[in-house]
Amino acid sequence: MLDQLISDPTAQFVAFSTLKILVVFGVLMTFVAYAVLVERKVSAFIQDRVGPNRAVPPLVLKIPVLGKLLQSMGIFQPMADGVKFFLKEDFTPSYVRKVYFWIAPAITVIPALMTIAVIPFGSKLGGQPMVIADLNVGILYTFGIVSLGVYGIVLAGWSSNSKYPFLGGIRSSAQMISYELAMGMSVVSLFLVTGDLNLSHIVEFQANHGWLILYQPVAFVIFLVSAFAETNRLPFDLPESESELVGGYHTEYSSMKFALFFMGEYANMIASAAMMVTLFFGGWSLPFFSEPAGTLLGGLFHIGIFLAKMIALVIVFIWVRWMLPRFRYDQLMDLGWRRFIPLALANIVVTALVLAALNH
Amino acid sequence: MGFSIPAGLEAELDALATRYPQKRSASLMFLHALQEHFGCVSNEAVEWTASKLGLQPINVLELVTFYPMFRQEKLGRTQVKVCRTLSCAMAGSAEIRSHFCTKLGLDAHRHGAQTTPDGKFTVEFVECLADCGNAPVVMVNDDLIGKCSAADCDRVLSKGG
Amino acid sequence: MTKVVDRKPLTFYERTYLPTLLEGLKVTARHFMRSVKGGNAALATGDGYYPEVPWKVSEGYRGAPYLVKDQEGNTKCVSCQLCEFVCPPKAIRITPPGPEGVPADRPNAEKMPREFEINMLRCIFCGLCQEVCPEEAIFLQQHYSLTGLTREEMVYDKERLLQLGGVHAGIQKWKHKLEEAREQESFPVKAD
Amino acid sequence: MSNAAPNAPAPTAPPPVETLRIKVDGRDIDVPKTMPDWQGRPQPTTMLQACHLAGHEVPHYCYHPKLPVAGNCRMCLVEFGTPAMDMATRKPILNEDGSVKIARSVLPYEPQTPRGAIACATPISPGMEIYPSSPATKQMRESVLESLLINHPLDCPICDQAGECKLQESSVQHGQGASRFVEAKVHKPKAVDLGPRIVLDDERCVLCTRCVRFTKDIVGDDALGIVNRGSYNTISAFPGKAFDNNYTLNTVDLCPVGALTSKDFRFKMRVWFLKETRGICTSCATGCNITIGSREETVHRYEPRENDAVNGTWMCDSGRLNYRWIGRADRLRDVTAGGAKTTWKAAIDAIAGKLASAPAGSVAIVASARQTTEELYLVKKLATRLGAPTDSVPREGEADKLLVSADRNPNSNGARLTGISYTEAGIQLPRIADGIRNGTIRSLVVFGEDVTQHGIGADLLAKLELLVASDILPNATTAAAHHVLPGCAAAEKRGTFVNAKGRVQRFLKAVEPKGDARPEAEFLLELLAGVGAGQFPATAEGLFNRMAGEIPAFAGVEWARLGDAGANVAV
Repeated sequence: MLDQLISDPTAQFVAFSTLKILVVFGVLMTFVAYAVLVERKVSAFIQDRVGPNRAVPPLVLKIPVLGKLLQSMGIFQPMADGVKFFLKEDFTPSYVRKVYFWIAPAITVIPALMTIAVIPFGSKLGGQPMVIADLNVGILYTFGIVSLGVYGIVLAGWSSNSKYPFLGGIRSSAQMISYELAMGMSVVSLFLVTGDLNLSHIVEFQANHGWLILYQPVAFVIFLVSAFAETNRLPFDLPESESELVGGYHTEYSSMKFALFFMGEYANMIASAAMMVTLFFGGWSLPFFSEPAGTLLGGLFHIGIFLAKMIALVIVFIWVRWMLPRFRYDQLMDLGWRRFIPLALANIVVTALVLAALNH
Repeated sequence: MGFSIPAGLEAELDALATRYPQKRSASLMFLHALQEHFGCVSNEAVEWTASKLGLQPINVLELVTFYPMFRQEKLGRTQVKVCRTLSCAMAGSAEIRSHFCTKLGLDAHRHGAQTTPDGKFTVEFVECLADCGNAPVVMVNDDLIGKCSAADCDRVLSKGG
Repeated sequence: MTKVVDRKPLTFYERTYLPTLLEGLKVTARHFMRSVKGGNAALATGDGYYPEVPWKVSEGYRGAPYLVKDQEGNTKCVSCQLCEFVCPPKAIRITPPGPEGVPADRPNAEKMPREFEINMLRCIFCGLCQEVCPEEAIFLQQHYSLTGLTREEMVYDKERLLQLGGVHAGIQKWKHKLEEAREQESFPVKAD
Repeated sequence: MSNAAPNAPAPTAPPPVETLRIKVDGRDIDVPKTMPDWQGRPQPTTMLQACHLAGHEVPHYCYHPKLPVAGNCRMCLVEFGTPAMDMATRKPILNEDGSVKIARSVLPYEPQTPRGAIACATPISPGMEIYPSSPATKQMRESVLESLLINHPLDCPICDQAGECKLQESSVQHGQGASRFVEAKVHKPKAVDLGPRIVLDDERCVLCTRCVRFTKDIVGDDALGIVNRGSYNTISAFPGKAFDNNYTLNTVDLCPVGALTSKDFRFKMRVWFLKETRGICTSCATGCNITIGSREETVHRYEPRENDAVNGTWMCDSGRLNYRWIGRADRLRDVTAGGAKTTWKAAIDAIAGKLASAPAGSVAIVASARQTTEELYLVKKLATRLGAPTDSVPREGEADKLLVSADRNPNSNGARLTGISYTEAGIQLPRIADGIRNGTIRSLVVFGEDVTQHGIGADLLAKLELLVASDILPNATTAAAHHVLPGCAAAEKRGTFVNAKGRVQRFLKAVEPKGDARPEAEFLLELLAGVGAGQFPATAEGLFNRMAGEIPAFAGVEWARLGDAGANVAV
């Protein structure tokens, strides 16, 4: 019975997929938690501060040297944050539209997590492809899911029934729509080059032909900036903008509902970084290490490469935050519609022409 | 109260009041007469005058406090008035007054007229005595002493009292 | 005089926004690296970090506003209520003495507050109270660590403010007035 | 402001006013040749009045429109000029362009120095030019102010006048930034107990003598004067004589500086915190217009508000100090039924039920002439519905020749006009008492009066089946009442009073009612609805207009047209 089940390809697929989903989800949530820590630490270092260095569970300090080090690195801060979020009063104001108010955080966080499904985060591990869903239309799936994320923010803003969140929601919808176009068009040129929509194939293409950033630097710039805008990161955090909208769409949220928005933002950031690694930086491949792994160690090494690249990009996200002031709303729109969309279109045309010329 | 007006004086004053078209015009004459009789114009005298002339006491008090010739407290038998207007001040009237004060054991820094406890002397600053050419000028009772010196002061003190 | 500074036209490269961007990245990276190497500003200027090592405030630091007494231990405040009026967050609340209230504890000032409360939770440490005070009776002092477990506890009353405020030896206006008046003495001055 | 009652005889066209053409600050203006002086008699218009008409306020201390002109503060000095006259030909000298040459007033023998005139006492003459903002005028003001401030103690922080002090205001507008006076100031008596209600600080005094003139010429109590001379000038009462008449506190308002302050208001609240509400004094039938100064639901003082048709700019001390009870701790705060606290809904429902089922003629209502006209109108509606006899309680005292009326109820005429009391208030009270005694009257509704003081003793009240008392403070009647309904002071509601001369005046709400208390009109509306007497407008405006439409005496009067000064009705 068990043997049969093990040998059955469908059962195997189900088992491995479940395993992959669980592991990826676990890793992603850990990354989200520690991305917050990294954000706080990097911010602190950039601003000549020390950042979180207090939280420590009992007894850990008893460990010589290491305990103190872990504490000063703030390793336990995300745990403390998590506990804090759970223990905070979950306050629902009387004037909100309850159903939408409750559902909005979930709508924000779920698409952010689902994006990860199509990302090939490694080559092969024990014969299994290191991607949850190896879709032929992977990138279309991603864009479809990502564009759902905006509903969470818009709903949150609208259902809060108060002014700041409403403004935040409105801004968010306009911003998301604007930059999704530019983002979508920037990757079109990539697919012209690779001739495939499957992300795993794109990574393989890069493993064989070199990273796509070398082929499409303009597309990368557009994609990078649009990713900032899509994830509501500075300098495009207009939907939140603490200083003018006191938090924007999540002003009225507290406790775990707020935490979901928070997680959504960081999950989005990680997903964007993963997507960029996949599209432009050769995914799990390195220029000298591009064959799909045959051994377990090689497979793990590829996953490591992927994660390292992703973390580097996440740090760039954080780094940029402390460097640029927030865009004004009209500047944001101007950049999106009048610069990036024409640029992306031109990029497609040029790429197409060049490819046509080469194929001749 | 111990305030009583001799019948003769009262009759005299009543007659005086009729000489004025308005009764209140007699106030100054009343006050002069009362001061002459009592040596000063006390609050009782003010009230008496006011009731005689159909005024409020405060109206009469205004007069008494305005004119320097009216006194609210009894003066000493010898009144020393030191001029402090410009010529005399420049000629050293302040020193003259403080000389009197120190000799009589009075406070030279005090403002206004001061009388010795035994009631013999009163020393005060007054405005111009109209003998600027002989500054500093001191008036002792009704006698004017021009170009007053410390010796003159001592002579006044030894004579008076 | 207005001086007009000509703006140089930007080159195409500059207009792409990239050079400033990279410059910014450089600045932040420099600070980041310095912090990583341990050249942290807090460590560079002090002996350690805040709760363990109290922060040394600079001379002109403006912390919590407290009431002060004069060198003779009398309340300086005369309850003029200008600070209450000027306070932007309405943190100050004064109960004036009223007709039958306590007279001032120093001569000639006639008046002092019956109660003087500052809600430290509302206070924004703007210093307007100090600026407006005609009596030099309230000062923003160096105390920056205000904590409490209840809201009520954070409303400091007159006794507490005076005790925390200490002594400010300034000019003693009312005392001098009284002395001046006593010297002239021909008019009795109601005092004490 | 035109407040003539519409039913008064149409005013005949006013005789044409004789005017003079003068120039104020370079602009031509026609001003009346004469204007009323402090007693209302026509007197040649002064430069100060002319400047006022031209929109220039000349600063002043001693001048007050309702007091004789003294001209001693010198603050209103202005530079002026008159048409130059050729002494020989008695003809005006003309400029080259044909206009009349103006000779600026200068010092004799010193024609470079402008000579100002005190605007308050100098009459205008044809062709005169006044320069209220010329550099010379400014300099004169600055100098006068500096002189006034030489001996001023500058103790604004402890001065009650701070915030409404002319000296402060003028110092800001016309003063110099710093004092040049380095000598010791002359010190004068401080905190002098001038009378039972007045404290005098002589150091702050600018010797404008407004208080002296007021008490002498307006009140006729010549109690104040200036003693001593020179810089020792001091306002004073005669030693041993208190400054004590019923109008002393007006001198506090009059005093342009903080010399005279009210003992009642002393150190109580800084004036800039006070919210000012237009009210009417409730202490007698004169209905003096007042400004209620309140802060955070506490009334701090009453001040007279100018209304020449009623009180001029004055009010009596007894009325002014009659406000403390509003904040008294023992105010009725709770609606009670049988001594137990209940809700308004329950109480009104219970009372309305009992009253509606009471046989006609078994209910009597005692209202109060301290209630607003609108409330009395509603009470009358209730009485009509129940067939109840009504009356109000008369309250008599001594009248004086200035303001205080013999009738101590603020709204006796309102009670009369609404039909609560007959020509004479109080004549129904014995009949109501008899009714209770012989058992025909079994329910009594009392508003704002202690009927035990007015012929319906506690023994009679004990016989009643239903006693409803609405009042503000507890008394024997509320103690005996089955239902107590807490009501509001005039300062806590809006409404109108009709004064002794038939002037309808409205007053506004200054503070919130205490506890559960509500304006009587509010629960009367509910009571009326409860007994089936119909619906009435819920606002004071609506009620007043409805009442004015029904009662002939109020014909043509509207809330909105009452304004701040009121309107006359025939009484």
